[in-house]
Amino acid sequence: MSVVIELNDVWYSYEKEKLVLQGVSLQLKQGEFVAIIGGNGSGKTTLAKHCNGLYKPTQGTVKVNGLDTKTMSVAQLSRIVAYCYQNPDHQIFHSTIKAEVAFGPKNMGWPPEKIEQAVAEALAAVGLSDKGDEEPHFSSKGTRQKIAVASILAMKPQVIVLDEPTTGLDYRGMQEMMELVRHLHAEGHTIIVITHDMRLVAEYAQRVIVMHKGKLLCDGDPVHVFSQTQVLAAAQVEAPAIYRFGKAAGIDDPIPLTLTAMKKQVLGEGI
Amino acid sequence: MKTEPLLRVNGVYWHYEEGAQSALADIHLALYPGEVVGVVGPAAAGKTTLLLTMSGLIPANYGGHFVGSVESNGEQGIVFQDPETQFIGLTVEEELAFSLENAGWSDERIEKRMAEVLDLIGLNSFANRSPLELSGGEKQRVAIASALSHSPQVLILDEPTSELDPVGAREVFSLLSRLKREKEMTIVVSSHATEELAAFCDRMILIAEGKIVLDQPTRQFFDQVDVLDEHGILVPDVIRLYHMLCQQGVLSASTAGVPLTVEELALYYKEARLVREGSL
Amino acid sequence: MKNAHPSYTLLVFVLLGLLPFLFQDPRALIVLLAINIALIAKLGWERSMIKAYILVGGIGSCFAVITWLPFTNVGTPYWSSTIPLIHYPVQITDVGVLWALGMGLRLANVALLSMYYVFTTSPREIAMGLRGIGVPFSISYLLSLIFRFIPLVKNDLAIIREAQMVRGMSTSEGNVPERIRKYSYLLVPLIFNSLKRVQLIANALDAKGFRMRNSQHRFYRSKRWKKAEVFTLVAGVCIVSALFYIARLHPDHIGVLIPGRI
Amino acid sequence: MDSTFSSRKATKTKTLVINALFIAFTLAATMFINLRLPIMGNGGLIHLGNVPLLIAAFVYGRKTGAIAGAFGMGLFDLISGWTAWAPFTFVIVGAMGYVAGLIAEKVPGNRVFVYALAVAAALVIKIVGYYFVEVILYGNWIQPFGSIPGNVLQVVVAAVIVIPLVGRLKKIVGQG
Ligand SMILES: Nc1ncnc2c1ncn2[C@@H]1O[C@H](COP(=O)(O)OP(=O)(O)OP(=O)(O)O)[C@@H](O)[C@H]1O
Ligand SMILES: Nc1ncnc2c1ncn2[C@@H]1O[C@H](COP(=O)(O)OP(=O)(O)OP(=O)(O)O)[C@@H](O)[C@H]1O
Ligand SMILES: [Mg+2]
Ligand SMILES: [Mg+2]
Repeated sequence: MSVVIELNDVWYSYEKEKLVLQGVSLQLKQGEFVAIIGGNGSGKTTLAKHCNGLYKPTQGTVKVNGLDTKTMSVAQLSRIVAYCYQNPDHQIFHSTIKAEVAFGPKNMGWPPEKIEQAVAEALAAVGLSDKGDEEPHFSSKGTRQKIAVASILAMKPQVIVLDEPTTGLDYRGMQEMMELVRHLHAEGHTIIVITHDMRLVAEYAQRVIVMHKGKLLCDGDPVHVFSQTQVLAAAQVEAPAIYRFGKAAGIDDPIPLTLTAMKKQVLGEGI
Repeated sequence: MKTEPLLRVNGVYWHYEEGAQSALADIHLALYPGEVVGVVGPAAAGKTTLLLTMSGLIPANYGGHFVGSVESNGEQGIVFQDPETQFIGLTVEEELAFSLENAGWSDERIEKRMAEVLDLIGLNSFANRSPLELSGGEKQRVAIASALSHSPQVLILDEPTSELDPVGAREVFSLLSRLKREKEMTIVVSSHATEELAAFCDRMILIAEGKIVLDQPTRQFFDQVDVLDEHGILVPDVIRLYHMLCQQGVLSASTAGVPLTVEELALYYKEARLVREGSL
Repeated sequence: MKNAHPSYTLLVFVLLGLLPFLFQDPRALIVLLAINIALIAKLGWERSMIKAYILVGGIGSCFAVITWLPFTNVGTPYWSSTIPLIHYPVQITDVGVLWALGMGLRLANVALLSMYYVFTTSPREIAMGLRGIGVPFSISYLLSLIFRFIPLVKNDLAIIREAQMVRGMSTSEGNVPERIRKYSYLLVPLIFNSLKRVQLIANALDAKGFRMRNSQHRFYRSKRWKKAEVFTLVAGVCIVSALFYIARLHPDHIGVLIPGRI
Repeated sequence: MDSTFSSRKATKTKTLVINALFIAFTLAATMFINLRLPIMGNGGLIHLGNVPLLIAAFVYGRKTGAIAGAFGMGLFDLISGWTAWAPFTFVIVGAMGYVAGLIAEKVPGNRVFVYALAVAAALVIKIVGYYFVEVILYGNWIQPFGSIPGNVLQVVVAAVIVIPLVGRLKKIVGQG
């Protein structure tokens, strides 16, 4: 698998004294499904914004497909790495959902037929094909979140970064959103999700990155990461309930992280 | 506990001026001193609307059509989802003093009350910091303290942890637990995080399309997996696992009801294993 | 000034702000500017203020100099001409040069004082200060709310701008009409987000007992007037009045170039 | 106590907060979003402060429009050193907001036309108002003409941005 994004000793600060990223090195490969977790203010959003050139490191390099982000504009990079904001209301401004989704492709200077097709595909992917002419501001939060995803999908990016895509959604909305993300992953997109919901991490991610105070504390598959009790405690996160149950009930390693895996394990144990 | 209710909602209907249909319909409920009540429901079910009604902000602050009545024997403090926006003061101290200033308290009384409240939330050293510089969990704790500063009888919280990291959320819930334990505070909290509510609340309310569907003690409430599923409510994994294990005969249904925390389920599980091993 | 009565601080800055309007002569105004800079340096600069001051105050002053330069018809002309069509004389005279410089310095002075006051006084202190001189609570509170909103608006704008950049829009490119159109893209999300906030803030205020006309409201730790402050203010008013008399009403004007002009 | 009643739309507190918000918008747009053009008058400043002012007037009506204009731009003048203008700005721009809001509220007919009319009225107030103020401040009759192009441009730019959006903003506001 080829490396899509490579961070090499990245440092960053908004203001002089306060270092928000402190020497982060990291490689993200084509087709991965990565979750970034960590406490409030640990630098997750800042890290993610380095991947599409919105922020350029004060020290170190970020390479996307082998090219240094310092040499490219955000507009160029956003064709490769798309970033979906935490709050969809920060980006929606057109009067119809279709126009909103077409905004990105239009900026790319694509011909009209290509734009139309991209918009249709993106709307189909998020399940809003029949709502193209509605006013986006009047739809529910879940739908607005999907519009935001569609509007970056239409630019056909290789990598999709989603910053807390399920915050404020109810359980159904959250499941729909995550199934959409899983579907995008299956279609070949590289996915980076920032989230505080460990159930989702356990359920969907292949790789977990733990951030703490601007440093990368731990990087590995979910089973490995969630077994690092001390690291998690330091990073202000905690393992999903199923894992904690397994630990408390004395279930053998590796302790499963999801309901289905736990069920299998317990029944397999055949008490 | 069954004394006079602190708050009673009698047959409330509420229709927002701009709303397509009633946001609340035929709501009856009574809140007794010391109760901790969780409110869950799918998106747009009317959770926020219900809490605003209990706090008196509906109908006072909104346009719309209101039927019924809310009787209250005391004051309410309310905390909203996004802590940043609800801060009025520029320092923690200003924030806590705001409601007391509006009530015209003297400096000595304000000072005394502020010290108490800061002590309660465990942020003594933060009095002169800007609330915007704190971590997510600390911000929300300040917001809670600010709602508590005029000593309300009922504390109402609307999704207080939805933007926090797991530890921040835990901080908030452990503060709420302290309030419940030490101050016997009456608390109403809405959330999508049912796992946290299950561990914390005495009583749960399920609201859907503006109507109360379930209003029961927590254990009974979470036993109704079918109803919760039907309304798209996340049944905590612990409870799902418990039901699965019971079905498979790994556990036998407990007389105490469904387990509400990881620890409870682990205990059941270990007991069942002991029984098994003993009988072998 | 930290422990002063907020109304005292407010009034001191009002008095200081009146001084530049007493003089027209750049020589008097530059002395005043030097005094003000020294005073503010003693009170302590803020880094962010210096930048804003140079931008707003500096550019304002330069334009003041340029706009005023050709329109003074008093004094000995160095250069003169007429505006075609209307045949209105424009000229650069010795008095005109001084006048234009004076107006630029006047702006520089006032901008310095007012910006310093706003940057170093918290909205709460401004509200307390206004309350102390009899401004109704609702208006003084309105002012402190405004300053509460500005950082929120700035922050929202920054995020919205970024959110559009990541969809391939660049705000710096394009001609003026295009850039104007891009501003309208910022507006919709900005207003949508802010309005959501409005209801929340109104709820938070009301839930904490805020009322527009609240006679029992009193600021916590509000200060009492000190004798020295009252004395300084009275003295200040006397000095400003005396200077006004000397500079403006007395026949031997000090620092006045053209009598009868502000 | 059983009651049935319909409550008013905006409470006093909410109105206060909306006013504060639009003053903040106006102030921020005047201070932070400006194109500086080499045109005489008003320091050649083409700021976008009229945008929130017009939005306030069209969407929330004359009162909010007047308050946003008077306080927002008045405060800007106060802070930025054009202090001598501040009291006049308070009145002139306040009147602009009020009249624009009044026309938008009261005049029936095609909306775009009405808004354009309202902007035109506001523009007249601005030009005439500032002309006479500057005659006093500058001490001559010609120099104040220098700021007319800037004033016109500011208002026209704001109108170009605002008028197409008013309908949508009104709907969004109704929802919130
Ligand atoms: N625009 C900014 N200006 C100054 N400081 C900032 C800015 N954005 C973020 N920071 C600071 O940088 C640090 C990291 O912020 P970041 O948003 O990356 O955290 P995060 O991990 O995404 O947090 P959260 O979980 O709350 O979203 C924080 O301490 C924050 O206060
Ligand atoms: N200010 C308002 N004006 C008009 N309708 C409103 C308003 N606020 C809420 N509603 C409507 O009332 C209903 C109940 O909304 P409410 O916000 O109480 O739901 P909720 O359960 O809190 O949802 P969420 O999980 O999204 O927070 C929804 O249909 C919503 O669209
Ligand atoms: Mg973040
Ligand atoms: Mg809600």
